[in-house]
Amino acid sequence: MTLDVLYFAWLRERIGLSQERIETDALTVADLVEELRAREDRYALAFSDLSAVRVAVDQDLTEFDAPLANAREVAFFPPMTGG
Amino acid sequence: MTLDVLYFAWLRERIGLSQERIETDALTVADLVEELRAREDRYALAFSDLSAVRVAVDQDLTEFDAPLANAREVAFFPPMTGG
Amino acid sequence: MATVRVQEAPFALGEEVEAFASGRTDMGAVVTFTGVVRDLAQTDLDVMEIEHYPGMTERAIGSIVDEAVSRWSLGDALVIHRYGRMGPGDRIMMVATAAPHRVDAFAAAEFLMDYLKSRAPFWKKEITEDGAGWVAATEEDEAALTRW
Amino acid sequence: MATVRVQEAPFALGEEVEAFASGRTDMGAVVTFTGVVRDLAQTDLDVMEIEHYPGMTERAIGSIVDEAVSRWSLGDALVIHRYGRMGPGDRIMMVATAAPHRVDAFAAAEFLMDYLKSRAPFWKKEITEDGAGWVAATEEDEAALTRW
Repeated sequence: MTLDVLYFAWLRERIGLSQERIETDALTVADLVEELRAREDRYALAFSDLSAVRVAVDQDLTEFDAPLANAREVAFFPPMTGG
Repeated sequence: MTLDVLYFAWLRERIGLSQERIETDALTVADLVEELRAREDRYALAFSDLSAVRVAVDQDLTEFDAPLANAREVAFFPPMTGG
Repeated sequence: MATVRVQEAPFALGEEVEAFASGRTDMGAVVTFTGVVRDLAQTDLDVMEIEHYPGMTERAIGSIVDEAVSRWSLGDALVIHRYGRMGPGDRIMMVATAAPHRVDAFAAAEFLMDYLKSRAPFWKKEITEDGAGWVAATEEDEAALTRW
Repeated sequence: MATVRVQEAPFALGEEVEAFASGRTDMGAVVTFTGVVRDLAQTDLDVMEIEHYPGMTERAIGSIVDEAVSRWSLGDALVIHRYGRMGPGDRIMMVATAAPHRVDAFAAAEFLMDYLKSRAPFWKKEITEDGAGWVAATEEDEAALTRW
């Protein structure tokens, strides 16, 4: 499966990327995070405390146990600070 | 004691006056209302249901048992509908 | 600090809001409320006439504003209230509050509105095709005061 | 019925409010909220930078507005939210609601603000003399959602 993975705010800064295309067999968001963590230190660092990270699948806010079946875009970011 | 007595909204319309100067020995607002009621039918009618009437003494909202000592201006009106 | 205006003339809502919100680098939140004359289909309102009690009106609104300033952390407050004749769609009044945080700006604006409704000496008369009638105060509006 | 605009350019607050409140003979109440960049004395803020998630932003705000429309009797709603670089005193965003009655207009505006704070994908970065830092979400803002 091909996924567009997006990073925002300090996750983007820590990983050094705003977007990348990934080939993965991850079944859930949590699986995908494990894959990313295993890649390089900068990913491991960015995802070291998941309580500070939020995730959206295809632009809908969701949880880390959400399935990735049919997903096209996964985004990781800190808690939002709009308004 | 000389008092300026003011009437607003439907009290003004029923009594047919917006303001009058009255010589009175009334000790409280309630006494003043009794005096006015005794004068003429239009006053009796305007003050027939005091639950629908509010009173201000010297431009401060108060109750019917409020004393009139040193008062200069008494105003009667229905519940307010500002905003 | 606060501004209170009781006037017969219309006010320019956009300009008032723009001016009120300008230059506030210490206030993160500005809330405004505007009251508009409604034309209810069933009544076919032609004219709204607002009577007030000159002198007491300014005094009563002043006290309400002072109370709001004492209860919430406000940078500024504005109240404009018209009297006289108005037509459907005309703006009757406006309130604006500026505060460091949104919770204070909202609470103060709602407090001002609840008190202006039932404690400022204005009386509304609706003049329709069928005649004229004084708007009755509602129990709802009176009850709204108990939450503060 | 509602309007959502996510833009980098400044917006003209006074003109927006004037236009939003115009021609509403069926809506008695208009409430607006404006968010302003604060310059706190202790930090000496130079620039506020707002990042967002294009696509999801419009979608998330749209859902929040739909939810407000389903909960309260609203005639209209407007949300404008900026992204990019801003300075102290600049307006970040605004919300406006129009309703027959003030209670609905206020509640819907507060609901929109609470959800925009924590559920719309914006992130604020403060750049001061001492460096740059991402604004942390507060527990207060998260807790504000539980009241709805």
